[in-house]
Amino acid sequence: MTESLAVRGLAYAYPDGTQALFGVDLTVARGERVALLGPNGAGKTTLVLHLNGILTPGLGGVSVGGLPVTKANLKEIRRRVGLVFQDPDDQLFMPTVREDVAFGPANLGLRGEELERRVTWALDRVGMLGEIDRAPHHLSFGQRRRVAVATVLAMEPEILVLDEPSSNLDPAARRELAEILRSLDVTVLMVTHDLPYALELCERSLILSGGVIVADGPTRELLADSALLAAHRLELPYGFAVPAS
Amino acid sequence: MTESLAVRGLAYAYPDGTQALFGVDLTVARGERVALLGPNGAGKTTLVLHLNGILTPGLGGVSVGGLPVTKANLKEIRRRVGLVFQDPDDQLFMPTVREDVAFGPANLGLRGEELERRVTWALDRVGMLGEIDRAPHHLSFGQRRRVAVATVLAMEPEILVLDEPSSNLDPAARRELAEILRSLDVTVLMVTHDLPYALELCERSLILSGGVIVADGPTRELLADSALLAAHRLELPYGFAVPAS
Amino acid sequence: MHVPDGFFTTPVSIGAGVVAAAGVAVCLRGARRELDDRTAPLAGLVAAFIFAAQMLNFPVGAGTSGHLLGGALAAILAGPYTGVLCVTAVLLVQLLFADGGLTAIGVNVTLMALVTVVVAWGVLRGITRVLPRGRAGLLAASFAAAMISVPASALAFVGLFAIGGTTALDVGTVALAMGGIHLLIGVGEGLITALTVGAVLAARPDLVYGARGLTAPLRLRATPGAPGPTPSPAPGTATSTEGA
Amino acid sequence: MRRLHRPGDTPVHRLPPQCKLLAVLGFALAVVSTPREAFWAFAGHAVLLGLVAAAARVPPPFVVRRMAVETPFVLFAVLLPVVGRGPYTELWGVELSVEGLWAGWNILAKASLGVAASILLAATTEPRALLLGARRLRLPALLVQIATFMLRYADVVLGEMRRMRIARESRGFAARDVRHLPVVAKSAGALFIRSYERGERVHLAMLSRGYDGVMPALYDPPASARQWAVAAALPGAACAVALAAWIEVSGIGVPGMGVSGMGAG
Repeated sequence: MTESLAVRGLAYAYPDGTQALFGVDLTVARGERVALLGPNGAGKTTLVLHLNGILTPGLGGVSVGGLPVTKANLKEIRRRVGLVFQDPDDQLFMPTVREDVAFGPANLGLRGEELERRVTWALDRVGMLGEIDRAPHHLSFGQRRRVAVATVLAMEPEILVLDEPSSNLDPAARRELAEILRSLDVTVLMVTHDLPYALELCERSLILSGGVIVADGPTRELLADSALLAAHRLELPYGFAVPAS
Repeated sequence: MTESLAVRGLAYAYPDGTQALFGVDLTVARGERVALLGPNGAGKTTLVLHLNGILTPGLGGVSVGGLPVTKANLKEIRRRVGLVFQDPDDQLFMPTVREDVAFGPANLGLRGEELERRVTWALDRVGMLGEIDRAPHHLSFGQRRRVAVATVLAMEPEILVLDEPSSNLDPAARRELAEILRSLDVTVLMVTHDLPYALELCERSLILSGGVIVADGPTRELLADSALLAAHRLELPYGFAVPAS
Repeated sequence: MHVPDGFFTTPVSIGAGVVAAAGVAVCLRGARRELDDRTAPLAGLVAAFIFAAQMLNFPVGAGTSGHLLGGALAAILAGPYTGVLCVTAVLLVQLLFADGGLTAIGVNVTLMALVTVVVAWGVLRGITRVLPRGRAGLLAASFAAAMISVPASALAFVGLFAIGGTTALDVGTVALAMGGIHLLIGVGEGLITALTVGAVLAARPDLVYGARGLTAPLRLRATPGAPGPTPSPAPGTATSTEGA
Repeated sequence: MRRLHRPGDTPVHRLPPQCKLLAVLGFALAVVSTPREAFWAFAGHAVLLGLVAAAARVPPPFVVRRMAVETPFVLFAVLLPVVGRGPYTELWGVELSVEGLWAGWNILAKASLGVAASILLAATTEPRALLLGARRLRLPALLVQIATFMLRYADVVLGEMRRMRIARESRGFAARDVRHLPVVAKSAGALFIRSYERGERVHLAMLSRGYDGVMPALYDPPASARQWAVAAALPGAACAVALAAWIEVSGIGVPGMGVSGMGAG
């Protein structure tokens, strides 16, 4: 079993009747870093909220590390899927960095020394151990995003799912986060419209458009196919060239 | 008189004693598009809030189109300086797009047909005339940013000041906004850490670092000087190459 | 107007504490029903909003200005149970910043969370039952509810004063003076509350708790030639007939 | 938000929050129960607070400046002798109500001592720790959670409100009179929607990390008997003062007994 994530024929309509997903199929192997690309409104967020069972599929299903996402498995699924939200202020809701990082593992029942060990380990991985006792709102935006990554790392997830990890970061903070993500020994699914960032971090990319996966292949090849990109409202920014490998 | 904006020896300390600006000098000629670059915490936002008199300089001063920024001139200054905030939600608070765009000119005393004309003109310039009766809340992020630009265009400003205009936009929305900005016949000062966007839109750039302007020149030249960029925590993103002119 | 320590006698402070505890306990159960496990984050954010909104000062006249109590606003937007909890949370946090006495927390919760919300919600329900359904009716009711909640809170204060305050003042005179001033402040509270509710109603009507039950019932389009409208079929049936 | 907390490492700072909360509550109750006729007793209470402030290294001007919150009630207390009922007495040529004078003094003395005690509590304990202490004292968990979230997000929401105000002013708006209320209220409406939607997103983020309706209890150390004993010194001494004052006022006791009680602080 080497699949971290498997999505099969996933379809979903919101309670108001708007259908957002029309049969999504995708797999991510253990240890892979995959980018999920797509224009705004393609259904990226809807898909992400299925991965840890916040939304329940209309048709099809999701499994994480071989375990199907069902009501009965919810606790284990939410441990296995580490979701990093776009706005770190949504994710850092506790009064201190330490408590925020401890929140997830504490919900899994960890206490005392074991909990402390997890917290320091996760903060160390993102280079934020020095800020452990600070209040999240006193950190810079880039630091808050790194703490948000630590909050899910502390749950030792099977797969890390990041929603627009590069948004609002200045160039240096953007590179620092990329270095952190590369240094982690974990499966990553990165939802983004920042194509250069996808290329920098992920060998493989998927394009989600109109509620289905329309392309799946090496990032370098997808980004070279300007007709494909244009057909799905994606484009490389001005002045950007795919660097020679 | 062809200077849209002139800042002379501007220094400022926050009430808590932290000094943010240490003598900023800059001029922007009428019709120019200039990028103001700088890392987070360089004082960019503090500088911007001086341009329309929200903050009052400790030393030095600002003039817009030859008119000094003083308490007495505040109304006219705020008409002349159109500020587009980073988060469009800070700027859009009315129930409909129409009312939001009409808010500024109505504060200037415009009413009736003249007001209506301004509103439709401004929305037309940003390609959002079709959404005039919708609630801003229900628009996409990119659309909201365009409406935010329209809200200040409707005041017929002397200079448009944009704070991180490209943040959170997907590539297509980013390009569309660039096209809109290029099509406008107005002086632009763009505050950003998105160096490729600065190069795409602005002939000339300034670098603000540590509360002073440390570089002023053609964008292409500044971005080619990697030692200068590195010294001020700026860097070109991975895979970006300054295109041949 | 956070009551400090020593304003009321010990028995009154303790009595009000018991009332406040009982009221908050009822609201804790009620809010769980309203919001299930979303209670803590949602009520917390609404409380942060009320805290911010209390910084909105409005002119009362004669150079003085009042600020929002927010009880009516919280109740109409978030529901009465959640509303009480939000205002109580605000009072608790303000207590941590030395605003209001520790022994007077019961009095403050009773006056500013319970009385304002109960009165405002009662007035709102009463008026919306009489007035025609719809936006204008709800806004008028919001105005009245918020306006009356302020002097009601002031009169409850006078009541406590009469029970256990000092005998130095004639209770009737105090009631008249407090009620009068606070009726004026209440007009400001009513205006801000109604206008704010109106603004939320325009963008996200589903977020206005007080507007529940005011939305028009789903209409069904009868297919031409079909027999008269069938009495309330399930939504699924409705969409299928609409396709024709 | 107003910053009242003064970080420090004194015995007062180190006491667990639940001990300090109960100590201040006990002190305030003792003050409230002190008969108003015993002037010296209030001086005694004030001395007790002075000793705590000294132990916590909180400078007196810090406390005095922050006592402004009680201004409205000071005004009320000052007005009482003027508008109070008879019998009247004449003081500096002004006819003042005797009962009003007593009532005004009573409120002024007790409220000031209560506010000063609260300020000392807030100065030596972080708001977050106070909420943990309140939880330890069996305040309902849900209520404490709501207050904790409020504390976390107050700055975020205030920041949004401030930026919205700057954005309004940048477009030539200035709130001057009642006619501008609709604009302010529309901003408030937009702010409510933003707050509510953030609440929903925070809830999703909590669910994603295994939240099931119960907050995990973290870092919540119980207080030792010794710490409780240390904390009891303030309310204990204040109770002794109050008791002595009662004995004196009811005419059985010996004046000055309270002074020896004070020494315990």
